[in-house]
Amino acid sequence: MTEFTVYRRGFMVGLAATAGILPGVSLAQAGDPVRGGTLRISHSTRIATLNVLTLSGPAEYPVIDMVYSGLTRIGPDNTPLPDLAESWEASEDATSFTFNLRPGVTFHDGSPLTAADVVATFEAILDPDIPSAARAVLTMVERIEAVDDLTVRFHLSTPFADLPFSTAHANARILSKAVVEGDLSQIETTANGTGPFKLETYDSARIVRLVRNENYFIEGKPYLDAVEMHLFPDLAAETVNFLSGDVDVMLNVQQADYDRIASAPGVNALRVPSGRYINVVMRQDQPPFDDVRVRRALAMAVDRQLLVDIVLEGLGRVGNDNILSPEFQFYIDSPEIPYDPAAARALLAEAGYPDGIDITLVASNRPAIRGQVAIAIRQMAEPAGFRINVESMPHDTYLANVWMQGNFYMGYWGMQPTEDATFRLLLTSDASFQDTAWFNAEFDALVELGQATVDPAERARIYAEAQELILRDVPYIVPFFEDVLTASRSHVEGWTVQPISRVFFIEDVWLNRS
Amino acid sequence: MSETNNQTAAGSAGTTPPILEVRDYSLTYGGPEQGVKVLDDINLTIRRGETLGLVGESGSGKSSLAWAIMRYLPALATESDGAILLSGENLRSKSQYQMLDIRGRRIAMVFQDPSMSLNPTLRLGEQLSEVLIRHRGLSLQQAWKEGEAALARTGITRPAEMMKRYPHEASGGEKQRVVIATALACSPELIIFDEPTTALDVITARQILQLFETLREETDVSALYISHDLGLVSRIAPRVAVIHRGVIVEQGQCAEVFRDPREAYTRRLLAALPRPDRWLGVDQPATGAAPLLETQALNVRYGGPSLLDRITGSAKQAVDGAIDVALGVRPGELLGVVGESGSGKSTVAKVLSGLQDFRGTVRFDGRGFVRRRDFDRRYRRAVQVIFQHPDSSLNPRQTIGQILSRPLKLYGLVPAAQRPAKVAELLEKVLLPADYARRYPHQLSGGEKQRVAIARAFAAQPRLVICDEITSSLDVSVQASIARLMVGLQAETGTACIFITHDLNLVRQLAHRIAVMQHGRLVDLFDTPDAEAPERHPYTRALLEAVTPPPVVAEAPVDDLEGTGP
Amino acid sequence: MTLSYLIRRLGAVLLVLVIVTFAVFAVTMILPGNAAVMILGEYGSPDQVAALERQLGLDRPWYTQYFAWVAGMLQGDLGTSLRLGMPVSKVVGDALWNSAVLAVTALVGVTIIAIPLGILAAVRRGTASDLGIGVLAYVGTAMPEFVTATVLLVLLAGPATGLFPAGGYVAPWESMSGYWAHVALPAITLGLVMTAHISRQVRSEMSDVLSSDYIRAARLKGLHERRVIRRHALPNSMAPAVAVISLDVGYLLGGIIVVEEIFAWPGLGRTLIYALENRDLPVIQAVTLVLAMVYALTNLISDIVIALLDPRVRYD
Amino acid sequence: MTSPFRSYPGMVGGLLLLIVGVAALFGPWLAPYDPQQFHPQVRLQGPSAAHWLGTDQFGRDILSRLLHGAPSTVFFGIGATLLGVAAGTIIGVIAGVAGRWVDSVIMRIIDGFLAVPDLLFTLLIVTILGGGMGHAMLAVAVAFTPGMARIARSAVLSIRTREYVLAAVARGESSVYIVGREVMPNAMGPIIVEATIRVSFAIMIGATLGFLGLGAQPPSTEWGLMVAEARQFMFRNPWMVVVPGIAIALAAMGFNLFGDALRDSLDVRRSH
Repeated sequence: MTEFTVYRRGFMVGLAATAGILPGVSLAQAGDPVRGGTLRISHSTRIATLNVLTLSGPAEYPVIDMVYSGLTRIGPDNTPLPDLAESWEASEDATSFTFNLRPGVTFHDGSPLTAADVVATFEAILDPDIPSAARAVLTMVERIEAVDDLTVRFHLSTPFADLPFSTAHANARILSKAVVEGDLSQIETTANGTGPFKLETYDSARIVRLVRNENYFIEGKPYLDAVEMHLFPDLAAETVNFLSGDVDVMLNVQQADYDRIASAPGVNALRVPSGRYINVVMRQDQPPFDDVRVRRALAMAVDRQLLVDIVLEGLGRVGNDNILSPEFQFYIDSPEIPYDPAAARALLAEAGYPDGIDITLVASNRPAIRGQVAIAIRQMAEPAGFRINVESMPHDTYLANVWMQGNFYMGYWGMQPTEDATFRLLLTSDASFQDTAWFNAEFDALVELGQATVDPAERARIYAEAQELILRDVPYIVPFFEDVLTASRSHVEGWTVQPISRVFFIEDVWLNRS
Repeated sequence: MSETNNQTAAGSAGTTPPILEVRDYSLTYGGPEQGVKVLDDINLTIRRGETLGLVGESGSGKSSLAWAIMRYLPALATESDGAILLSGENLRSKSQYQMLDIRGRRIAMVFQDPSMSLNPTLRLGEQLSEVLIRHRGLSLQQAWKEGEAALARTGITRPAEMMKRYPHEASGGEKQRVVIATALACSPELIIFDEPTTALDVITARQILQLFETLREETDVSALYISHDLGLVSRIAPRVAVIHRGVIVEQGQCAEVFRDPREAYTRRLLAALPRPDRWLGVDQPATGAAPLLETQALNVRYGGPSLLDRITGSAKQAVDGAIDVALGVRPGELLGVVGESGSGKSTVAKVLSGLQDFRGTVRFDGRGFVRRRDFDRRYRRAVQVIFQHPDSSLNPRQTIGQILSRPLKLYGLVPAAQRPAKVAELLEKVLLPADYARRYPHQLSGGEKQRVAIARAFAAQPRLVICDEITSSLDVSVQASIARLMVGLQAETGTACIFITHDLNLVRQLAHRIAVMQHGRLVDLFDTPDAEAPERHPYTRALLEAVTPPPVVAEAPVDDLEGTGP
Repeated sequence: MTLSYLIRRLGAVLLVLVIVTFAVFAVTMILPGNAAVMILGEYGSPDQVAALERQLGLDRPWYTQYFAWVAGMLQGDLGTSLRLGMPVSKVVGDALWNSAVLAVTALVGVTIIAIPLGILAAVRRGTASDLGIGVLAYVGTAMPEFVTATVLLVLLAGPATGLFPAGGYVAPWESMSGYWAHVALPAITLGLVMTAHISRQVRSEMSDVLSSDYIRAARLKGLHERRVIRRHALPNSMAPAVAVISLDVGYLLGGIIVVEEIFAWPGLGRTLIYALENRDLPVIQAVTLVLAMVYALTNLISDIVIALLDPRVRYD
Repeated sequence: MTSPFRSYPGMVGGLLLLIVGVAALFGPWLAPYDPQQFHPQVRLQGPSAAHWLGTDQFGRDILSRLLHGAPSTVFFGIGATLLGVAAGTIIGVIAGVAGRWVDSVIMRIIDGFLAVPDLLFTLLIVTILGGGMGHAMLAVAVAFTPGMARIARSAVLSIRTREYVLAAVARGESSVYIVGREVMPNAMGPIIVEATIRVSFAIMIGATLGFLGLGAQPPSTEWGLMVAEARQFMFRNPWMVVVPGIAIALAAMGFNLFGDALRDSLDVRRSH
């Protein structure tokens, strides 16, 4: 019956190393944590792999977050916290970072964690022959050095103030050197980490079961004896199952079900504002979107509040085409873009399309929200002269045929930890997923500069300027930011999710059976 | 057996009632108003030890009467007043539950086709002994022993072995013996035989009849013997009832009925009976003429073991359809080919009509053919075939007119404009109204369809017509008219004919020469008048003995009234 | 049934499998996109995709892949799942086992229910029970599984009633009560269509048998109706019923695809859909092969059973 | 042959087909609203005077969507079946008429394809082709082809031994005439019956593909897709699931019933 909404923004992020116990993030903690019990979590996407280097599934993240630890970890206030690294220092110019490892940490197989393991892991991540998702945020790392058994130093080719964020990347967890040097394919199905839970059963078609790591490096944690991840591919069935009390936590709640779940007895629904967004991709190297007026016209033809109301069921915030959400430290408030089809039509005419535009908007069918937004945009933009033909397709077909190739389609991205990561993901000319052909040298230079700048005030100015460029050129339409929704039975204490949905702090969760 | 002869009102004088008496019985299918009356005011009586023959054509109601006696009628049957008395007890007042004790014990039934009336998945022994268990309360072992004894009485040589067989492992005759043994097992008062030999081969049928006669004498059972064959009934039943469209038109002692049939229908039935002594055919053609068609060392083999069968030693035998058959037909001649089913007579027909691969030579009109594909359109036009089943030999989606014009068009005989006239002419030739050209086959009766098939064959102006059992699926009275029609056309056109049949009596009326086939071989070939000569092949003699010589009757007027039936 | 027949039938099954493997390989080769793209999804940059392609061997020319696959097949090695990183034999083996649990449960349930229903309808032909069963059969065959499954979920698994869990899988050897609870809804969903179909077929076969001459003959022997039905009619309608059931196994193998997806049943169907979505070629091939093999073997077994039930049937 | 409408199944089936047919032919003109029109104020409503069958998550009128979806749903079934029947019949007739090794080869291959369950086959094909209504239709047609070929072949074989066909062969007719005029007109009965029944399967498979996200795609109003999209909202507005679900079942049932009645009326043995 209880609904929590967690809003956080603008926390100081820096190099300050806060040693010690992680802050408890539970909000309704009743009494002292009790040990024991099994937490059952339901999820709707498969845990297809345990390959920590490449995985990206929504349900795969909690598993590796339980099994593995990183050097750093993104905290609830969107700052890097100590994990395996007790503390770290950066050089003045931010080209060298030294991490001090926690002593006495062991892997699940009993072998001790040393600097060599850290070095081996990051070398694997940087090896172009080994697929790894974290490489994109670590490209500036030139060399990693084991100073001694418990000290690791990163040498960077360019200054990079956000390195502790990069080392907190969900796919940059520390593997043992033996694993890295052995048959790396075994990390697909086995896991030897330093996290609070050990892998017991891995059945990707059904259940993943983890048990308490008795030797976890934080005394007394985790509280739970075991965690089970149950797969429910059908969303309706998953909801029914959660409501009937067969699982304790529903990892992701659909907007359509949120109210019903939140009002069910014995349930805590949790809603966390996040920087997760839908973006309408408009390729700018071909008509009609080569003209910024067309992009602006479309932007004006989207009723953002209505989208939030009917697609997100109100569980989100209007976005105004800035891909940064208010959670980011250097976010600037962008002016509201009102729904004005008449003005949009006029702008379209001015751009040379007095009779409007016929165009096909492609949307993958997964998640369903892409298609829903596309259909809604089709309806909203019609009076403005955009005759949009929505073409939905299976996700695999979309990945194979449209993504990174099409000129007008629906993107969907999770929140990135930093401004830099966000920009480099999509918008810089050399971005990992440059799918708009928006090549802006000025913007690229600002991002480079921002990366190398340590002073927060200066960075704020630089990133503000970069955001202005985005708002001016409208490389994407970002109509809203989606809240992250999850739910737990009320006896579950300490369950929470983060805006970026990559870290879960399940070691803090306990079951209150009293 | 000491009852006095009380002709009319049985049981009225305190004497032992007759075994079966049907009194003023009528039966309607459907509602009482618009329904079809299948039995109308039936009266008949069977006394102890007596056999009554019930003769009628298909649709006459003879089987419905059997069902009525067994009290086994469909839900939509409506019975009028009247009574069915079994030894004086009115069966109509019995409940279905009471009837269970009567059926199989006091009235038993023997059906037409033993391969249909025996359960294919049960051993013959079980089907026999279950009656004994049911009605005589025997244990399984007792019933089985009793069953073996019953089988032995029906002339089965190894009854114990037969008991263990499934129906498909027994021959038709053996199966019918099992059915008869089952019927007799509980010593019933009455047995109803519903055409028990129709589905059997001539010689087997003969044996079953003999068995029937023997058993009847042994057991003194009463019997109602239903058949379409007057000749056959006359042999085994002293009294006969003739049923036509649900009405018993004539009833009496066989000899009297045959000698002096009172009703036109009976006369017609009698007239339709094929009798070898009455020649129907055309005059003998010149004997010296060269054969029109000739086969030399004709061989046909069906199937055979595959390579894999041979490797694994599976006993899969090839079946010989025809072995070294050498036949000849002279121009204008009618050659009869007889034999039981599987004798190879139809195989020969198929070869000659170009439907079957063969080895050997077929010579026709001076030309030789050694492969099926050699038969060209010229041959095919000259040699036409008429099939057994009129229901399936006409394309149901074409009108009679279309069917008959096809050979005219195919062989380029008649220009398109004159075809309708020619079709009318053909129809007239086979005694059908010209407006039948617009009808579809399903609107015609069986006999009419066969006439159309004949017309189609003659449309091609053939020199030889092959008739493959063309009368055997027709009613008796229709058979005769079809045979006469064939002969008439032959006389008119001078066409030669190969007439394939299992009916020796019929073929002796028509054919100049008769070929007898057995197991794929031609075993005998003779001029028809020599049929009873002593030098005939034993098999020919057996066939001749098996067919019932029809009773001698007065000549009846020949009036073709078939086709006017319901 | 001769040895030659069995050899030929097995040969035919083998031939069928060869054809299916060819077809499947051709099919999977034409599929757009490859596993590397699918695995990395929208976070897969071109260089990562390239690295993964190298790692998975997808950068080799198609004929090399083909021969590698065939060579593996011949040695009984089905390869490694591209997506799951596990041996295909393990992935598909587990799924096959789970599907078998569901399919066998459904099939046994259907057989127990549908055959008596069909017989009842045939025996009581034209009565209210016949009509009722007939209507049920028509409705049952016209309801797609996903509709049935949804209705069942709402009615029986929803919080309102909560009679059954909404999905998931518990093996019978883990917990019998858990197994029954979990298998009930998917098995009912699958079973409904089959019950409808089989009972209709059995009714029609049984009606034919009941109107046959030998049943009439049996009745006219004065046998009690019970014996007529049980001893005379039933054995004769069983062989066609077995044939119908074996045909329906083909349907069942298709039906589990949807049902497993809805009820979170970790079987072949879901494995297949997942493999298709991820272009996991070895798994697609293996699942298709297994399904085809199961179907072919089912038909063979049903033929053998029919031969045992019906003494007339002889194969040679 | 008696009229299939004489029997109760035939009558009910015919009535259902009439309803579905009217919806398929005139649905778009009968619809009270634009099926894509949002009515944000009345989202997820049950039946009301304004919206007889309620509204969906965007406030779109369900009745209008249903009526607009009728043509695509029904014509999907009919189109897929027709394609499959045409291809299957051609193959089956070739096999049945040619006989010998041609028949053996074709039938072995057909057996191979028949060993793959319909839905699986369809899934494989539709995945290659990439989803969508047209591709799904093609896939169902391809999946139907082997089964139809088998039925066409057996129909041809049973007709081929009829005496009127033998008569035509004996007459020396050409193969084309025999197949076209003697065999096919009579073999069409079982093929048409099977095709009618298969339309109902095609509708259901189409809906299932829509449900799996491989068939019709949003914003199509295809019924299977309507159910799939509605499942998310089924507890908030059950009408969204129930209405198209029942529509699919009724359409499938109509073809099924009618096909059965047609079979009975063609088959004398079973018509009593």
